[in-house]
Amino acid sequence: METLKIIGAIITLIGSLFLLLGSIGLIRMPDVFTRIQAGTKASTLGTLLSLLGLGIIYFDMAGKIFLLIVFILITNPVSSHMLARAAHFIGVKKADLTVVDKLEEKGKNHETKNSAK
Amino acid sequence: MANIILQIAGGIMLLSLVLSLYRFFSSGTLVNRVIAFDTMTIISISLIAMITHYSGRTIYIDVALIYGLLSFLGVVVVARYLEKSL
Amino acid sequence: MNLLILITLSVIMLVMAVTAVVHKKLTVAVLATGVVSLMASVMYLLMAAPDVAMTEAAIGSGLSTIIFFYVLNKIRKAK
Amino acid sequence: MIRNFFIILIIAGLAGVFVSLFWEFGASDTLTPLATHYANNGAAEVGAPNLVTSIVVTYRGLDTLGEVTILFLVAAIISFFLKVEKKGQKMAPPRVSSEIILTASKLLVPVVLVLGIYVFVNGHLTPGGGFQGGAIIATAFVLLLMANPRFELNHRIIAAVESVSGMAFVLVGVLGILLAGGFLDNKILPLGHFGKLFSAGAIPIIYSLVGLKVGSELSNILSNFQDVQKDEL
Repeated sequence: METLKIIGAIITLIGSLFLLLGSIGLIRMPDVFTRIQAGTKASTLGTLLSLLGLGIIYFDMAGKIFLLIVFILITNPVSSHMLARAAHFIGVKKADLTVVDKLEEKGKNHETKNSAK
Repeated sequence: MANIILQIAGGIMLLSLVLSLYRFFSSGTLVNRVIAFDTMTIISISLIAMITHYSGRTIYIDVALIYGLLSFLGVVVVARYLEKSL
Repeated sequence: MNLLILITLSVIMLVMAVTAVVHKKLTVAVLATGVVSLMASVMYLLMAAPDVAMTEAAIGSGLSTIIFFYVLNKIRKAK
Repeated sequence: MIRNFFIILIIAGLAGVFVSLFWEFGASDTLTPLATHYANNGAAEVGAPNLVTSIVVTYRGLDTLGEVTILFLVAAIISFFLKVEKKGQKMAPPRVSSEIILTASKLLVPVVLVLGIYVFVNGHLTPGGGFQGGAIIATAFVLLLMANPRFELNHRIIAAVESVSGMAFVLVGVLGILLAGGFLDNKILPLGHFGKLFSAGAIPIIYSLVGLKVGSELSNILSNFQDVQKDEL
């Protein structure tokens, strides 16, 4: 029982380290899009791991924690996607290192199709 | 042993909350601030889960449930506001 | 541990509340109030008031931010 | 210069007042007699494990009625001031929503509604209650709006739900006067087993009615704000 608790606590610690990495990435990354990636991907993983560790420690709330993990897995990507899309549409500056921008290419193709009609 | 590790984890979460607060104030476009806001909501969900451990009342996880389901809507609304299609 | 969380969250709340009052852009002020209610919700939970924390999470951080942004959008259109 | 000086003086005075209040402050560990009564006898009298619920719904039920009435007034005044005049303007179509938010809204709206119903039906067992559940139900409507900004809620259904639940709330209260001890007394139904879902008398029914009323009022407010957005596009 005690070993199970320690395993859960270590998983929670790893999760909190991922949260820390996420917010360090938020500061260190060069432009908006990479910051969105760091801020939401890393912190989603961190939240999942820390909730998983708590679920191992407390078996009686494991069901609710499973539900919470499912909710977070559905909702967090949606918010980051909407934010990145909005940032792209209002023309936020990209970093110099950016190589490929599929959404812009797709938009250009779309516009040329519309003008051809 | 497990308690000490969990307290260290809570301290690290608080530290990351403060670090994302730094992003809120430096480099002042609105999108950056919204990213910081989003990260703070995600971190505070796991902070609420940690508080259920510290206070020892498992019933508090309901609040985290509601937070996990509703907190993303604020960010989605701001995104809609930014792309002018609210 | 609880005291550490309480102190950190209240410092963040104070900084955000001053930002909401002082800052010149309304959008930033609204986001700052959102952060204030986020932290307030966690603090209510620390003070053993889960009902109030739930209300703050659903109304303060969710609905009021949404309504503020609807109003800001309307103001932007009127300009 | 003199004006700034006065402002600084006023702020310093306020700071002095708050510092003196802060030094005087001490959290009292003893309960008042009324709070002692609630803490000792509340669970046995009302039959709800969540003591806050028993205070909000039965001991202080009139306050809840007043709060719901205030919310109703707010919704009515907002819909009065934000009245949209239909001029027959052609609205610009909004930007096409991405597939991800459409799928997410299809997936999440039933889940959010079920969570709201869970919160207000279990109000006597877990934290939460009518107001929280109503706010969550209104948030489901916001999610629909995010997927499709031109989505329209049927105002007649909202009005019907709102008025029926309000009437039923008052009716349950009056039944409390007729059958039990007083207005909004929950002992018109059997108390049941402590800690089960169908227990604590009429509290689940009252909280469901409050949740439906609050949810429809908040949805109405949001719907009015959305109508104004469409106006001048």
